[in-house]
Amino acid sequence: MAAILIGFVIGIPWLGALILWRTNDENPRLQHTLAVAFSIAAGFSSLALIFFSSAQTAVDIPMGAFFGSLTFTPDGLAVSLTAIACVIGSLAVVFSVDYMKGEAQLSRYYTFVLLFIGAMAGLVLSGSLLFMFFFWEITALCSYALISFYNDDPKAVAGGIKALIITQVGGVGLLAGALITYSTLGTYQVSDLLESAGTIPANVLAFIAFGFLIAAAAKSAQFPFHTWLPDAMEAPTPISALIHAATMVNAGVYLLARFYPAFVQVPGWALSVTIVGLVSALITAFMALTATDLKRALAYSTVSQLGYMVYAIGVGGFFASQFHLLSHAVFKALLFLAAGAVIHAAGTRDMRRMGALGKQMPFVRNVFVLGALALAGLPILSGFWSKELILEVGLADGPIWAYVGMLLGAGMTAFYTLRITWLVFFGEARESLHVHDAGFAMKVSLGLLAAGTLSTWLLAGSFSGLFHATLPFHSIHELSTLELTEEIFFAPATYIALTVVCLGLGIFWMVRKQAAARKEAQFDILSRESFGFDWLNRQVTSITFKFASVLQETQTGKLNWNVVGILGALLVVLVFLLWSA
Amino acid sequence: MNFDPLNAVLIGVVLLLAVGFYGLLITRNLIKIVLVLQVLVKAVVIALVLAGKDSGNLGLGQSIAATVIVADTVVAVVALALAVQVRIRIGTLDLSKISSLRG
Amino acid sequence: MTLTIFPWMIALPLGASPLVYLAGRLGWHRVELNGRSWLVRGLALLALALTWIPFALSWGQFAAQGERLFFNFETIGLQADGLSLLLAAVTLGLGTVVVLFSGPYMAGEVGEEKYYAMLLAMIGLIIGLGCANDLFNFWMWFEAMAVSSYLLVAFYREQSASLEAGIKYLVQSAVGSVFVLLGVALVLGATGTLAMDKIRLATNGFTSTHSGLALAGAFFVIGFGVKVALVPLHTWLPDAHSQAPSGISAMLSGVVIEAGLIAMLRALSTLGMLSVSWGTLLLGFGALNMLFGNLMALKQVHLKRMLAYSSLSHIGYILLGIGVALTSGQLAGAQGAAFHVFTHMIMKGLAFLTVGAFMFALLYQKGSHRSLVIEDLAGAAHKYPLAALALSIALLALGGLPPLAGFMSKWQIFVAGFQSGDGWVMGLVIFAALNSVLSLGYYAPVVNMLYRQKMGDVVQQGEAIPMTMNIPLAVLALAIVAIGLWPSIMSWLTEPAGQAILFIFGK
Amino acid sequence: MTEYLYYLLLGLGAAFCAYRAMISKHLLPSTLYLACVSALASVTLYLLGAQEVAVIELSVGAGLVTVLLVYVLSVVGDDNLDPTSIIPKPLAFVLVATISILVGWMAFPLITTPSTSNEVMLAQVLWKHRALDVWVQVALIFSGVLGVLGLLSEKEHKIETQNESIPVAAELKKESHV
Repeated sequence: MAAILIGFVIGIPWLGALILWRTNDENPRLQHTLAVAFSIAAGFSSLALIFFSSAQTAVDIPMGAFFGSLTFTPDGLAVSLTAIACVIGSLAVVFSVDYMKGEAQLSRYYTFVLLFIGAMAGLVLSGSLLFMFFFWEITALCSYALISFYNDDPKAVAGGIKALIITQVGGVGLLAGALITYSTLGTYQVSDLLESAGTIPANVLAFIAFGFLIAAAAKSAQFPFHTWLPDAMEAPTPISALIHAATMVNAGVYLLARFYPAFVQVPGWALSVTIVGLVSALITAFMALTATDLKRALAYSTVSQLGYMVYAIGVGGFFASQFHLLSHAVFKALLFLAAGAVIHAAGTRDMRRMGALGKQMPFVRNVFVLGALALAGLPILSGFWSKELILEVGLADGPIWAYVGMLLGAGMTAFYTLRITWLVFFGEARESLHVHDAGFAMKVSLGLLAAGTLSTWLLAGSFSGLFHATLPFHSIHELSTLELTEEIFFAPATYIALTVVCLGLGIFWMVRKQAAARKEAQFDILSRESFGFDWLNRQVTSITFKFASVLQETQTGKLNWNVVGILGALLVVLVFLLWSA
Repeated sequence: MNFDPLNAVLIGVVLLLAVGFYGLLITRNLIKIVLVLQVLVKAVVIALVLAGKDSGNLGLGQSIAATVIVADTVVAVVALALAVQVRIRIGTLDLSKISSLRG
Repeated sequence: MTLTIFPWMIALPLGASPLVYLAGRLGWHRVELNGRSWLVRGLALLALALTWIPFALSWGQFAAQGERLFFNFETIGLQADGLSLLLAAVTLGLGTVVVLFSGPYMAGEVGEEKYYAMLLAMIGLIIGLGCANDLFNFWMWFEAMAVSSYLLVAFYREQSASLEAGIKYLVQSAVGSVFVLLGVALVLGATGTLAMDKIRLATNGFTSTHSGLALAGAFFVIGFGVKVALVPLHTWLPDAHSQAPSGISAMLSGVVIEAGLIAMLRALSTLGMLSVSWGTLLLGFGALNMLFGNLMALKQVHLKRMLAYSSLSHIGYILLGIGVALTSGQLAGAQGAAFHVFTHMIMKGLAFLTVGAFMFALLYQKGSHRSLVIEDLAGAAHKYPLAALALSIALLALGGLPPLAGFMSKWQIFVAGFQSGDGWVMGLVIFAALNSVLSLGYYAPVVNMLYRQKMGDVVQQGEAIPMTMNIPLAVLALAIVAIGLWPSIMSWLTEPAGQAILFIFGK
Repeated sequence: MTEYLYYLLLGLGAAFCAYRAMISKHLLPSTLYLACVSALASVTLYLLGAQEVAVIELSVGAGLVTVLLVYVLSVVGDDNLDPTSIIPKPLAFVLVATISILVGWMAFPLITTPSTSNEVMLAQVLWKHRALDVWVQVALIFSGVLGVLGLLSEKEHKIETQNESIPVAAELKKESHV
């Protein structure tokens, strides 16, 4: 049964992609209907799959020499992420019915959305490193295609290529890790790597571990690869919600979590993960403080929250990290989709031009506030529990300086979250934008996500039970939701964190009048430039192009020089032979 | 110094090759490039016969040398036909002017 | 005693070539232009279709026998091993597609019958090159193949650029062939024989490094290297590949340079104990090719020229696989290289043919013979959905994205690199992977351009792409996806080829 | 020793003629010098014992090719040649000299005192033992003839000639997408 359901969660969206690719753009109703039908079918299959989760490999297809076997393992980690991908995917598709109304090239749009959903499910379910990489790259391809969806806009094209190149560079780390695994163990199977990690020589294992860390950092837009995610915001907003907030960017965290038991023995690895998480969480929180573009601000906050998850893994809080991943996926998708509704209605992404929109779109305001409170970490919303859990683990097992940093980050999160909400929905109207509230399809998906934001934490107990039962290498303790709430309720870390969060909220409340009118300072420019990392990216690009220009001079088009090339090569070969003999 | 006569032939071959390659580098006229290629072919023909003789297989060396002469004459003819077309269409045989394709 | 059938793979296209020419020239003056077109292209297609029969039969024979097939013709003969059959499959496969594609593309051109005759001759000669078993005979095939391609490159002889590309190609090939002959002379001088198996026996007797043989090897590397387009011997390639008719660009890029590579390997393999040096050398050239090809392609605005430079980088990947096979005896490397030869044929063939289809629809029908620049394709997907998709698939496959064929063949080469356990080689593999990423920097903008929402003027005024052109494109595109999803589908072809590479080098 | 000198002189002579052919300012003398190279080469071949090849070289190399070249010259005319080369001459000289020395140094040990040749008739080797070469040669000549026909036939292609030069990549502005 599990095998059939796995076939469904990958096959249904891909079949849908195939069919939608063949549909005609003249008939958008059909396209919307088909996309919604396929994605919802995938969503239900993924939910059904949860009940068939096990640590056993469900599908095993041999692919011939050097390619290992294509295997799928529906363990707890995999099925929960599959469910996130498929369910939030279907909600994003439902949202798109309103959001993408009247857009051209819907068939291309839905094809890639559905292709992505299937690939994401494949990525997390895959039990083979080769096919994990395979799906990993397909998700990058879809992400690229969707960021560049409005490809008459050079910014969208540039953002897409930037995302593609950076994630691919990181992907080389995964590739190297997978290849080293195969060449030392003779297999691509994830379970084999986890089982026999101890038998791999320490330095080889370190290569694998750090290779995967690079891949994870690039995919999850962590420091120092964090520059692509803000530029990816040129994508249609449902895509930002689905790919760049709720699912694909989690793949990096997933990778680290998946292999944590194998890599934790590598000296320095856990600390590196902690630092990557910490630095990412802090610098992007800084950037979010001053961002003026609604979607970019949310993107910064995504990187920052992903930083929390990475940090949690670094300090050993596997469950806390995955729990935060779940709640973040839900409330960040909610925030993005709500922001999408605002942008769709207002026609701008600039928060300085908004203000007091809440009166005109009360539904969107309400759900956005709900999501924002979850992001800020206020009880009893889902974000509160997972963030407190992370900080608690950090205080208990992690270095204290990292904990202090993350605590500071929690304060800043509260600050910028309130700032965004205030600038968009409250205060006085700075421009007379005539907006309307969200459409029906939008309301459906926003409402469901809002319900999720209120309630997913109730699943914490079954979540940990699932992990405990199906992840033999991770040694997860099973805790019921009640035990968990008690634990958080009585931990001193909770009150420290809550104080900091309130401090952040309070500080913004005092400066709220200046928030919109503030003049741009040096700091704003710096932070918009990712503190120099965008400059670095541009330098790399321009150096590459300059180098290429220099090389172009070598192609003179003059036959005599071409012959010089031949004779020169002969000389080099002769010298090489004499030298090596 | 070994005064085996075949050494002298080898010197001749290397010299012809050297002149040929030098010619390929400094000649700017297309017809002359074809001409210089013929010089190289002559060097090769001598080298093949020399190799055959040196290894005691003169018949083999001769046979392939004869084949090479014919084959490379065909190449020269095609090259000349191309050169004629170049002269007609581009209007020059100067290699420095036949360089629109670059970069 | 079984009948030796594989020489028919060579004889059929070669024999059909003059027939096609004569059919186009003699006795058919009465037939209208279009009728003549159908006649020559029908004959050419028939000849190639027939050639598949001996291929299939000799494949069966080879698989049943499990070792090389021989055909003795007086003292020198032909042989067919995995490598020959790989080359035959690649050549026949792409050749058939190209002839099919060329129907409308070349229809009514002056010299159309010469085009098909030369194409058939070239196909036969390449298959023959793969089967040659005697060092000099081998050169004959090589030179004949080169001669048959000169006219094809300079086919549009009214255009100065074509002539320029043709003459450069000719002169540089001729210089290369001089080097090959010098190498042959050195081998003959050192061993007294030209039969490859005998040379191998003789050179195995030389215990230490033999300077004459090392020199011969250097000459082979350089001589064949001109055809393979090793950087810096590559300078003819971007010109020739971009100026030839598109079908020929596909053949040159998908088959001819690989044929040169296989020729180089066969020649080097006779030189015995130096294989590690050759492996290192090829790794070096591979790295250079990858980087250079990608950087040069990055700056191109002409599509065909960009594709030509991308061939340079793909030769780099193939060399990487072979280099690993030679330095550490990894079957994965040899097989991966063979696999990449195959997938590169499909991918680059498809890319050139699609660009050709666009040139046909957007420019030729309008009477313009300028070359296609990337900007011309703006929004082409609206009007030409199939061709645009095919080009996107080809380009993304070349960039190494799954689930397309290029990813799997590169992966196999990378596996070999890591299995070798050599730190330098692993570094090189990472370098290759980064180069793949770099290559997306020029493939991706083209794909973007195709899917622009606004159509460019050129596309708006374009004519339709005929069905006979679309079918080959669709077939190749499907093959790319199928191989990407199921890579071992091709191992019946690549594994014997890989084993043959290791075998001839005595690994 | 005298034989050595003969060969050396022939080699030097051929190289000298080749050099003259290369530097001559007009194409006709170049052609004649090439014929000289061919003649000297065929003498060398004769002395080496390859009488048949010597004849072929003399007739094809010195005869046919010269005639062809002269014919081509009459078609294209004698361009007045600009003596300055594209490549700096010292670079060309150093490159070629280094390669020649290396090649010579690596090739010389190959020369051994020849074992007595078992004399085989050229015709027999060529036509019987190496018949496949001849067959491939037929294909090669066929390709060459078709090539020349294709390049020089009278009919024009249907497309009109375009004299616009192909735009050079570097000169076209390309908006950088990255």
